[in-house]
Amino acid sequence: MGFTRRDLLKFTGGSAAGLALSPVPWGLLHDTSLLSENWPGIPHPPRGEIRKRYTTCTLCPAGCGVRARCVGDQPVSLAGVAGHPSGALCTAGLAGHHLAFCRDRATESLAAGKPAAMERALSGISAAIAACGSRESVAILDSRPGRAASEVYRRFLAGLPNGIHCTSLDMQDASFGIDLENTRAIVSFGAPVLDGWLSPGRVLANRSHFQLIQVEAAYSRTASLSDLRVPVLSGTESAFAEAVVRALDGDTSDSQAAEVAGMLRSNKPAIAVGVAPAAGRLNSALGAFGRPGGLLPRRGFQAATDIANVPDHSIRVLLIEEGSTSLPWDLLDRKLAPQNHTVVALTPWLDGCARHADYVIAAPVYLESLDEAPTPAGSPVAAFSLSPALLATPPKLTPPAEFIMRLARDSATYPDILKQRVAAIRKDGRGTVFTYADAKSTPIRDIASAEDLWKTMLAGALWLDEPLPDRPVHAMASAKEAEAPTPTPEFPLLLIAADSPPLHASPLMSKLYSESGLRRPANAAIVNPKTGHDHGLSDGCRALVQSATAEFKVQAIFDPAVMPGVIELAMAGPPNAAGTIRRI
Amino acid sequence: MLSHIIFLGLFYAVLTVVSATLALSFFRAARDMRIRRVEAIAWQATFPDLPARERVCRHQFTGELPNRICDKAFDCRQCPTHAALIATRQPPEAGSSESAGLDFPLDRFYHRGHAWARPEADGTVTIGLDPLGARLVTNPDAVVLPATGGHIRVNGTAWHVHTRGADVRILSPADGKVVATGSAQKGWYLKVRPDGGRFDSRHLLSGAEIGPWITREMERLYAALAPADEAPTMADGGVPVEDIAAAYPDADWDAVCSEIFLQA
Amino acid sequence: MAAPITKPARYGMAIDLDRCTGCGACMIACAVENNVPPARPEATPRTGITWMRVYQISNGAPFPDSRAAFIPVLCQQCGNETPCAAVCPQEAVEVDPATGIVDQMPQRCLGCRYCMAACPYHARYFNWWDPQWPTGMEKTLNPDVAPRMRGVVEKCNFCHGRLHAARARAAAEGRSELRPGEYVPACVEACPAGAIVFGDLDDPASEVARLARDGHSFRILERLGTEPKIYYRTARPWVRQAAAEPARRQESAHA
Amino acid sequence: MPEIDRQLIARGVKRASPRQFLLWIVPWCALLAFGLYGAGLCLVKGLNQTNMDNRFAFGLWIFLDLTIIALGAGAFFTGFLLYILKKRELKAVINSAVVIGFICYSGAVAALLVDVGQPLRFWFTFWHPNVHSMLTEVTFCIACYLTVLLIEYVPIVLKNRKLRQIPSFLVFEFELHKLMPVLAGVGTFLSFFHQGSLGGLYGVLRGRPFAFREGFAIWPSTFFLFILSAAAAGPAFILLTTWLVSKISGKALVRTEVLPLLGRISGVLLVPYILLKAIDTLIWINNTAPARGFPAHQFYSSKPFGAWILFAEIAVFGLLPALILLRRRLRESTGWLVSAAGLVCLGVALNRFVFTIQTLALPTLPFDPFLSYLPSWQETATFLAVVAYGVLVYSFSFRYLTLFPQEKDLPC
Repeated sequence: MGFTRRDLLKFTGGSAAGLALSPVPWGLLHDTSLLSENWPGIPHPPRGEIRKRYTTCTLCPAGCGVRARCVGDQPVSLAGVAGHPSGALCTAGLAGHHLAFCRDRATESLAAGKPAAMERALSGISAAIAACGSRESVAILDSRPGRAASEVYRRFLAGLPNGIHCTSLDMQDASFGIDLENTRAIVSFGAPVLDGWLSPGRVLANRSHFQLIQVEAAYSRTASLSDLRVPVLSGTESAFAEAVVRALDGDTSDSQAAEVAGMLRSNKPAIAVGVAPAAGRLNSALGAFGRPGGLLPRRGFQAATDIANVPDHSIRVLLIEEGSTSLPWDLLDRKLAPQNHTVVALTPWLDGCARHADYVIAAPVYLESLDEAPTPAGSPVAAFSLSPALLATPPKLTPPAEFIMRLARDSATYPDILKQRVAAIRKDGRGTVFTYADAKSTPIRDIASAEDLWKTMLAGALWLDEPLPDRPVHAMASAKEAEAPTPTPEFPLLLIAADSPPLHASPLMSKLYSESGLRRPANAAIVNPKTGHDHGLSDGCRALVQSATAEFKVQAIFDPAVMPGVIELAMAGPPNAAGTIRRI
Repeated sequence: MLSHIIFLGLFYAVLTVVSATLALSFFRAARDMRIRRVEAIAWQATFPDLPARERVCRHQFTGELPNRICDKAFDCRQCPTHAALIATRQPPEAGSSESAGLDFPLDRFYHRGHAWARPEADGTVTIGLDPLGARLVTNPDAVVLPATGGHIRVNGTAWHVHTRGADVRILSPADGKVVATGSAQKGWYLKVRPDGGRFDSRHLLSGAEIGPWITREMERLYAALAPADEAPTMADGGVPVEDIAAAYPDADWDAVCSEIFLQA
Repeated sequence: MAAPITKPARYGMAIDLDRCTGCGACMIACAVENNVPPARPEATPRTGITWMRVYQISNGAPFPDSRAAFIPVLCQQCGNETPCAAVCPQEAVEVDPATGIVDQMPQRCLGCRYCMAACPYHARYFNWWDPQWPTGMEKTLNPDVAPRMRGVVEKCNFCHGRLHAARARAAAEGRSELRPGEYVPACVEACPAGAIVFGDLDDPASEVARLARDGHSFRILERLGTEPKIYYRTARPWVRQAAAEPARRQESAHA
Repeated sequence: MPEIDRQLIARGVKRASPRQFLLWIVPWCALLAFGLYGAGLCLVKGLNQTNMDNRFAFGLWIFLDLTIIALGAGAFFTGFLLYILKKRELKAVINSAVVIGFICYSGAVAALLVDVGQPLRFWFTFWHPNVHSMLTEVTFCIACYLTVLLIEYVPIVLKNRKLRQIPSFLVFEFELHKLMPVLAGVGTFLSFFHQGSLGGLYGVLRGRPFAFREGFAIWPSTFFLFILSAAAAGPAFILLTTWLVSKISGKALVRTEVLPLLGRISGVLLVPYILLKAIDTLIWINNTAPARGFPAHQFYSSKPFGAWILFAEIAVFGLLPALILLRRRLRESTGWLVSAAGLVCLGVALNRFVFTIQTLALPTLPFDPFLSYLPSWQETATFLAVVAYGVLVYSFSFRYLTLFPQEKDLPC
């Protein structure tokens, strides 16, 4: 009696039925659901003790106070500090703790693109400085004059026969405090008043008090929210400012100027901000200097040479600090000595100017090292706070100031410098200290010692100077105005900048730039539909933008709000030039 | 809550009905297998699938009825129509019916599947293949007869013949117990002792019916033998040759046998 | 963990459109709080995950009179026959009677996306990709919120993690109800303009209830009758006109 | 091999030579393989392979599912007429109808499994059902009905010439067939509900005024409209396929009166459908939509979804075929009959398209644009896989099983 096919069938059928009735199927179902919940690649957030820690944001001049929610030592979210004068955080600040994980980071120092020991870099750069000729100069491009670090740079450069401490910032805003709380009208010459200007929190908190007149060609977010939009091409702001001044004296020939003047008369006091010459001219006409609701003098202002005023082809050794590395390279290249110049980038990032640097000195990013936040832009009084590190500083990274001190053979460390700064504040004994944790203000005299002040500051605190007694101040002699580009038959349009994605920001910025369409997508050229049709474009088509010096491949986007005859380019540093666009 | 009860209630009701249906048919099938109704059911299931031309009522041959399809699966024993018509008939007289050159003795009854049954004096019934059937399966590869003592029933399989790749099952004309087995040479294949002692022949053809029936069978045979397009031709001017298969080498023999022996 | 919070609430928001500058801080704060991954390079404005999403609208006037307004849209926490909850085939959407919060349970979700079709506010988002963070960035994830797997739907739940934390705190202090402001979602906390006010709509004393009653307030698509709990306010007639009710459109289709 | 093939083919019917059959099968197999590759990509890499998005949560696949399920309704409705209302003439097509029904439903379920984001969780719906969701109703009914169709398919398979020689198979088939009316009844009940629920699926979307409809009890009007339209389209589709198969195989498969009968059934059901559809549309335009703040003209203001769609749905694909199918003389002529049936099927497809795609394309947020969507090649491939699967299953069934019992009695 062999094993027939029938037996086989019986056997399989039986076992199938048996299995179906056993717990096995349920087990399998359960496991599949578990698997679907812990798909490979779903990260498991770290657990640990939840702590609050405080620091100060150094991503922009606003110097906002930061409350960090940490798991163990790892910050998992950042928020503003209640009661801090600069209020809440901006988008970049909210995700500042992601910066450490961005691409393009410099993890160690490079010489000519190759990893190089710090010593080698030091000796190489010292040699370059030593070899500097009499007509040539050594320059440090300071991204933010007025810091203890800036003081370090000054001292170092002062020790050299031909050092220049320069910056690319327009010092107008940095030189005065702005009495935002009492002003009733702001004439902004292209300043992004509602889009990251000064301390966003502070500006927005006062938004309901002032009329906003935006003098700007681009349809920026500020312009789109302004009370009066005056489209004026860059380079002609001063002319318009003059017109407004005349209109204030009763000349009504220019209707736009007249309208502005009208608003200014009915909303006093008023100030002008933005492009320096124009704003300066208007401010003096408005008598905005040194009066409530205007521009206030404050201590601790420290000027630096505008890089634009440095003679061309004169810099032999250029040290570029983080933040300035995003400047258009051709602007800096012009200043460099024709032969054997040396460019040093003191930066955490390998892009921007670092690509042209002979030496890259890898620096830590925000939250990776102890840093400082000097007087916030527009703050009516001088101020100072520390930005304690919330993350361990990775090896092989050197803060720019630290590096310059090494270069200067200074035995002290950067923290020592900061400590001296704090000690100096305590010594002057002016002003109050606002502590983040409890949002209390204490007169500085009540703080026993410089050591205590240092500790308080490390725990998160802001020192605020006393206001200066009112006294007349004057507009500083400021930078020349940019050349107004002139359209030609070949290049009939004007290329101007639209807001563009930040070079280095949290990957979550994709929410703004690619996932929600809230911001102009990168490499977009926004034009008025009329302009578009005149140049044979259609909404959303690919196009080529050309200027005398450059070409960009872009996506054309129509927006009836954009000024006819201009192209708004959403990309890092487009030329302010005449150009044209055509479909490809 | 209530909606849950209603919804799930309906759902499970449906499931129950469906599974019950399945279970029931399984159960019934098992039972049928057990009580040996397989043969009957096989024929029951096969009959409706036969082409209409094979299912015509016997009374259509004799012209007693206009075209009528049998609805009793060729078991005239339960057919009221048949009972009514048969009443008027006289019993078959001896002799034979010469039709289409084939000799059909009238001392026996013929099944639509070309088996014949002849009641014997000793009360047994002899079963064999009629001349047409015989000519289709001359010199078969194999003949599989039921063992003596085996049981066969009307319209069930009587025996199997394998010839030229065709597996032919011959339908039984009688219910009964096999008492002896014969062979082609003997001219008969089975002797059976009918159930209940007496042999019921109401479902079988006899006498005057045979002539028209055979004529019709011949038509079907030639239709099956000859490809559809060309007209059916007779090998020897009317009388079928002894071995039809040999005469039509390119005929699909499986199809021919199925046609004549009523296989689905 | 269920803290013994006895007092039920009906949480809602009042968003001041005249204060919103479209900076997007709410979107970033939301993503940080709820472990929403950054977009894949292939992602588009229609495949990205933005529980809190700020739309830009225009008054339609041409240059130079055109002006913009920004409308933050999140799950509107519909309180009446919540469309998404009604259609989910497997109870992955749950309306908590104690808070009025419409909650999505990703680990229960099949990914049929019927709820997305049902939502009039397009406030539900599908995980088209496996969630992915740049190497090392998983360290910055919020431990109170589990990241979602590919193929499920997710949406704003008023920062449920924060509610639990607040309740736990209250329970630890033996309180049976939360103090006003003890529990606010991340977007509310983050808005630099203070445009978003959050609280219990059933508490007449709360600011959100007061704002919801004021004449400048409206709700989007109110006439659908789904009783959303997000109120919007504006003094600008054109903004209200463009945001409250569907108006005649003449835009062309674009993929 | 050809020997086995010959023994499998039912007696008394002519089938294409094995070689011809192979030539017919191969391209479809190729298509199936390609489609399975596309579907595989979607399963392995996730639904980012499709062009669906957060706004177009449903796409080609859901449209496909709704359409083929509507066309597959022929199985239940023919079964209902044959076994419950004893319309014997339909015996001629019931087997084919069952096979088509099985193909449509199994195809739809397969597509759905690719469509959901977490196929591993398909059983969740049965585990924690939300009985208030139309989708739950659909899931349950379709699952059950697919089982029923499978059971109805079994006897047809067991009747295969070779299998029937196994006595137990034959007996089981015989017993099962006797209980067919029960299954037909259950099938009718199930189909009735899920065809309706598929309509309800959209009718209940209170957030989508384009789709939302008032109704009776828990069922919106679309519930009943979908049942009617499916019942009308089912017979039409069977008519169409039968005609197509006999054209391709070059054989008469059913007696001449059968197709017109199917046509008449379709026509008779189409008339009330169109009537109700028109009334429903009027109510919707004048009350339902405006009451929810959406003037109906808006729904048709964005290209390409103009008011022409309404006209096409009701007049061209509804009234017209209905009139043709109700005129005996036109019914008798194959040309009219088949084109009318074609119109009916197209009409049902268009209706499902409008409810699936237009509903999602139209914005609800006042400040949101109209959107469009084109399926990706992976989606299209998956779609084609289902088609190829259907053709293959049907081809094999037609070759080896008896789908049209009358065929053997008809002249080749």
